[in-house]
Amino acid sequence: MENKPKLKVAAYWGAACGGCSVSMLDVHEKLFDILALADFVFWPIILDTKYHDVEEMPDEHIDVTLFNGAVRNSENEEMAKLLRKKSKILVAYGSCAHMGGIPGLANFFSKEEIFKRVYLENESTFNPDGTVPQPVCEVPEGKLEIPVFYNDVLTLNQVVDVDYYLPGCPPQTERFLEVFMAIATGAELPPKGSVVGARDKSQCDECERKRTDNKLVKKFYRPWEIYDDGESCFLEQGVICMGPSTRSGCGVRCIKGNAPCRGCYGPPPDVIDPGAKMMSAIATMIDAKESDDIKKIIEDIVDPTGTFYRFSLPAAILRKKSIYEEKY
Amino acid sequence: MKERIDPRFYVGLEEFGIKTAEWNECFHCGNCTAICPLTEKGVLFPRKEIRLMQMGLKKELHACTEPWLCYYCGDCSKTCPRDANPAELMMSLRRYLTSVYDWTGLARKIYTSKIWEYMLIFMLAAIVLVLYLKFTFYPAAEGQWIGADGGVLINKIAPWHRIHIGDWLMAGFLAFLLISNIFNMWYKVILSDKSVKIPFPAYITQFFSLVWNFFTQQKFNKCDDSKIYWYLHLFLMLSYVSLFTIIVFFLKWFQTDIIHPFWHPQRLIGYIATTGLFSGIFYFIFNRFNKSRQNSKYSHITDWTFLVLLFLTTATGISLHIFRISGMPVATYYTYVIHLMCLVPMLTIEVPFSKWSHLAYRPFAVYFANLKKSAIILPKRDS
Amino acid sequence: MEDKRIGVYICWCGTNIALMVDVEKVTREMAKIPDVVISRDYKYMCSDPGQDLIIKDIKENNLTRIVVASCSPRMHELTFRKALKKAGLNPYYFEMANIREQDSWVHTDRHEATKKAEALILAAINRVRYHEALDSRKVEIDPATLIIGGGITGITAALEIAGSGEKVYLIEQSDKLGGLAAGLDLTFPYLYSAVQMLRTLVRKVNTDPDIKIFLNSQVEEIKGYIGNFEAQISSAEGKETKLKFGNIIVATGLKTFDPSGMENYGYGKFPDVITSTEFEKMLQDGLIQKKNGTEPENIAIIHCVGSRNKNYHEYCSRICCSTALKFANQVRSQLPKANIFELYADMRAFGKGCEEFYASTSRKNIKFLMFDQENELPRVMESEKSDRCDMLIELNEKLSGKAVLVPADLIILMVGLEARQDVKHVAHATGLSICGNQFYIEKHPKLDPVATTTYGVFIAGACQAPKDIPESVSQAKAAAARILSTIARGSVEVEATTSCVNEEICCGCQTCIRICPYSAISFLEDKKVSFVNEILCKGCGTCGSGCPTGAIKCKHFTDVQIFSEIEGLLNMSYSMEEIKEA
Amino acid sequence: MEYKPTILAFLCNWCSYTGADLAGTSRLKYVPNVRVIRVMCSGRVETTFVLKAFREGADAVLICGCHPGDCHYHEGNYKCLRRYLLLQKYIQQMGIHPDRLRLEWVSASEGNIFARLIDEMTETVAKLGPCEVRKTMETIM
Repeated sequence: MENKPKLKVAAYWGAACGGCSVSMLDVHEKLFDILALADFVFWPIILDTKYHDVEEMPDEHIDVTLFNGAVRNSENEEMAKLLRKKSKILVAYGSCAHMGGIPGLANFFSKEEIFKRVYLENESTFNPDGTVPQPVCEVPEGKLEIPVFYNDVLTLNQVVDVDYYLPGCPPQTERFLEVFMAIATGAELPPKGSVVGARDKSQCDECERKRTDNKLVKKFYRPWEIYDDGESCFLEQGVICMGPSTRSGCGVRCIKGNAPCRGCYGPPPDVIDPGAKMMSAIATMIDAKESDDIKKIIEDIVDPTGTFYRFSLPAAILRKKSIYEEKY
Repeated sequence: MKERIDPRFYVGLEEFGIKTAEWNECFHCGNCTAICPLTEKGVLFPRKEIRLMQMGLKKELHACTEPWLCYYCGDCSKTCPRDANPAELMMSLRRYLTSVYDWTGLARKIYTSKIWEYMLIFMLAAIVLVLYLKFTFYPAAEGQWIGADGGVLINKIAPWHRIHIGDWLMAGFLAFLLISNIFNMWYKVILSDKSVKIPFPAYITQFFSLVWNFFTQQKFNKCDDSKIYWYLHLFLMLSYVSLFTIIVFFLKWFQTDIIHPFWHPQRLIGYIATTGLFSGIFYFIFNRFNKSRQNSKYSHITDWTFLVLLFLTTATGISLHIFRISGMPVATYYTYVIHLMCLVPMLTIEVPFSKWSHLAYRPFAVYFANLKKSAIILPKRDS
Repeated sequence: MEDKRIGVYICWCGTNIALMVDVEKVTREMAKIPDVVISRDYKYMCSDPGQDLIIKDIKENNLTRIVVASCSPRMHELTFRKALKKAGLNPYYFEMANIREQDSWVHTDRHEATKKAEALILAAINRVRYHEALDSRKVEIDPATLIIGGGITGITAALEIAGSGEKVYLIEQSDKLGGLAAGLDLTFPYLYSAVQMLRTLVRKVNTDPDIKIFLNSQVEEIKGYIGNFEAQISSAEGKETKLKFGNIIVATGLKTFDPSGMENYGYGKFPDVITSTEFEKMLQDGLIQKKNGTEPENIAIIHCVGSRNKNYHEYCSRICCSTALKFANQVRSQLPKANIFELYADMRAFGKGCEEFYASTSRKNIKFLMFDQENELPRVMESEKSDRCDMLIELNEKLSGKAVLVPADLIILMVGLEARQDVKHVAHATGLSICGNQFYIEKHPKLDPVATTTYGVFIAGACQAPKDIPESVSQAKAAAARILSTIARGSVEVEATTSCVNEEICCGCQTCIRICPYSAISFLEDKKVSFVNEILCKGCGTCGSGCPTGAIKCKHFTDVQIFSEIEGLLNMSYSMEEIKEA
Repeated sequence: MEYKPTILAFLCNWCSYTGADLAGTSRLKYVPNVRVIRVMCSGRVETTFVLKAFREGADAVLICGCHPGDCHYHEGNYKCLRRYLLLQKYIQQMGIHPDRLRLEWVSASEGNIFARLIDEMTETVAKLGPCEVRKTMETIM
């Protein structure tokens, strides 16, 4: 046991909020168990290792890399590629790396639109000369380079080959631990490409709310529009809940907190596009036959994309808004 | 005003040769119209007439000129898939229309009853006989009846001016009837047809067609397969017309005591005309007997009467001539009266009331048809 | 997964396909597609030699998937599945590309049509890769039969089936058997008495122990599937009966058209304008007379009332012309002096003895007057005293082109046939489809006229389209024969393309349960998952697209199968785009 | 060469597919731009299929089912209608022109209607020009 070499672990974040890192740090005292089994060779938010240190590592030097966050700019991509090269196992950690996550909703807009909004139109920004970031700019001191901001938000597996996906926004610390321990203790690993730290069955399986087969909806509500009775199925109350097409594993946290599931844990196996699946299902629940009545009911689904693709837009079949938007 | 359908219209028309069993079979495939060499835009017979018969549209039928434009080549009857025999219907319609035009009503009587026809013939013959006996002289033994050239002095027996008076009376009578009937025809064909309005000038411009068709009957020519029929018909017609005019207007020149040399026009014309008549008559009789031609398959009684009378007239006419030049006064005397007893009924019955009238109605029909064509067609349906 | 060895067979269908699609070229192209082992073209794939060709290839080159590009799968899918079965291959390892009905017959540009054929076939190849072996299930047949409609068709069918000792339930909505035929006096063209004919039949039905008759009753709803139907019959007195049976014959017939809507005929306005049905009644009572009891002098019979007219029904009701001729005959023999007019649009005296009937009738001084459906229809008007008749009919006579007046004292409207009001109800209860004219759709207009697309449900008689008595009777007997044969066999095979639930995935959200129109899906409380009763399932697949977890699989129409089809169709069309750009 | 759009059509087996076959058997002519996928019921047509079709480069997607009330499976077509209306809202959000997705009722007897529908739809889509979804998805930067 003693002479067994420690696991070399790296963690990195791309376009992320930091929640994932926090979810890892939430292990609390379990940290000791981890450190007993593993050395962190690269983890920018807690270690002062530099990119070039990674570059200098031999290929496949790292045993496991936990990559969280989506790929948004050249730096993210570069690092993803680098870490892929240097690691035996690359895990897409959290919704952003898995399906694009919240940042993925930026795929609604082109780079130009985003810059315009953020640097020029933003009410709290004072930018009289209308400066926008340039990849390269000359300053008296010399040439400054910053990463190139891409037009799209990409999932990790859209730029590099990914071994496992650990879904969640953020992944539940327990799930992280389970997975980590499994890898560390050299337990038998599932086939490459599988989702770990989540169950095949979706939320409802764990959900304790009362369900009937009566899923006919006359009006859709957004969570704050109704008094949730706290016990009957959200869908049956007319609140869109992504639970049915979202893996369980989080311990139905949101629902337990009386908020409908938003789908951060991603689709069950065989579902290519959870948003579409859910749309399909929700539509069949509409309790009307005349187009106009149906339209009226649908009006209450204010933002279909935001609702059904909150965490998965970049991974969806239509992973972004058509850049050649059609006027009508 | 829309005409009302009369399902009983056909009743009593059988006598004219209108065979219901035949035309009723027609289901309007239109073969007859297609095959007819005379069909042209606006003149779509015989299907039209059949339909009018079937529907019993009397007025419409009376306004038809088509029957007169048909010369009975019989192609329609040959091609008819239902044996509706359109050609014969057209023939019968001509008889019917003749009776329609005739205001005296005699024509209908003559066509529909033999008794009437023969009665009239004999009555007229009788009148002629009486008048003849009264105004002519029997060549008795005493007195000179033979001329220097050995010919009978015919004007001593039946003086030409006396005969002439008879001629004129008859001719006048015929002319009056015929013309009044033609007016009647005009009324029925042109006036009562509200759908057309004839501009007056047309009457003049179209007049030529009347004359032209009277003499040439070129339409007739168009439809016959064997030319011979048309030639003979024309020959007969011309001979008849020439003799008629000579007798009615130039009897003095025609009925002479001296015998002219053979080449003298008086004799020559006589002979040619006689040949014309004979050849025609024999040809027609022959046809009606062996029914080889479509148009002679079915013979109405009046067709025969006409031919027989015409034959007798011609025969007596020529024999009268022979007896005269060979100087046989008594024979001449009797032949002459028989000749008149055939001629007068023949003309009086046939010309205004019966078959012979077609010599007037046909060209007039063409005339009227042309008028209608030249007329502005007003909207057919009155709404 | 076993390796896919695909055989592609492209049919010429004589010249039907080959004329517009370059079959040889397509065959060559398809041979290049990966996994395609054999690509052949043949004059008539559906012919026996054509099928043998496939069977031979399967055996010799152990093909595992077959694609046939020919006519519509609705035409021959079963034929070829049988062939696969013969060859010992699962019949569902087969896919068909419709390059006739939806390609060669509808396009005029050979290049385009060929390209389309390629796309369709490629899609089929893509799809067939993902096909799974399915086994069609056998179901036992309940020997009883339900017959809806107690008209001459229903009666005949009932007698036929009961004749061979099987049970029959005969449902009639009205209070007596006989249907429309019961309203007839004589029948064309031989003028037999319909009344007598029916009386004997009805007596037989009433006395037959195997036939249970429900009068004043109708079918509420039918549950189940071929061999095992179950229905709720409710009578006028509100009596409810539950019946179990294995097959259904729908013989609901048609009803006569109501001319009140056609103001030009003044039905309802003039007392002596009556429908053919009313006139039949008059004839049954044996006296032709006007409302005021006097004898009509002019009788007009107007054809095609509500038939063959864009504003009413475009189809021909088929029985009216001959019936009208029959009327003319009957009137003529009762009133020798009467004027009889037949106002017709087209004389359609088809069928044995009918043309002769028309000919003989036309010789009885009956006036046949033609009107034009496109132009104004005949119009019935009041008449003047001077007209010496009660009414006048204004008519644009087509054959003469003249506008004329027809005198009339009694006018008979030959009303056409049209669907009954409850046609939709019955269609829903029995799962039949209705065509534009509201007639039930048969399985195949020529090759299978009494079967329908719903197993175990047959249609016979006028409910399929207007028919005269002989036609209805022969259909009744045909349907009966079909049913007797299945009863004799004792069981039938039914489609295997149903839905099923993957219990590993199903989360028990129960969304699917209400979606199923046949309540084939139930919720297993113990396992907390949904369950599909594949016997009840008719395989529409709506549950599959309603399932948010992807747990429900619609056999033979799985997501991946359809995805691969989409890719096939579009990638081909994309390469076409590139061809154009080049 | 003028632009020819590609229309992907999902037809229900009982009404619309039969109708399309009828167009064939009655030898009606229409433009060859349509590619047909047969499903048993329009109710089977899932949002995923439609999106996939656009993703794979369809210029337009047509869904045909039995007329309301005539569905062979009672109500599948209503379910389809609901999905279609929700989809319309979604694809518009994703920058796809609403005319590129259509739901039409075509009965088994409406071969002529089907033929006319294809011609007319091809015309409207051709006016819109090629659908750029596929290209959009393929370009990263």
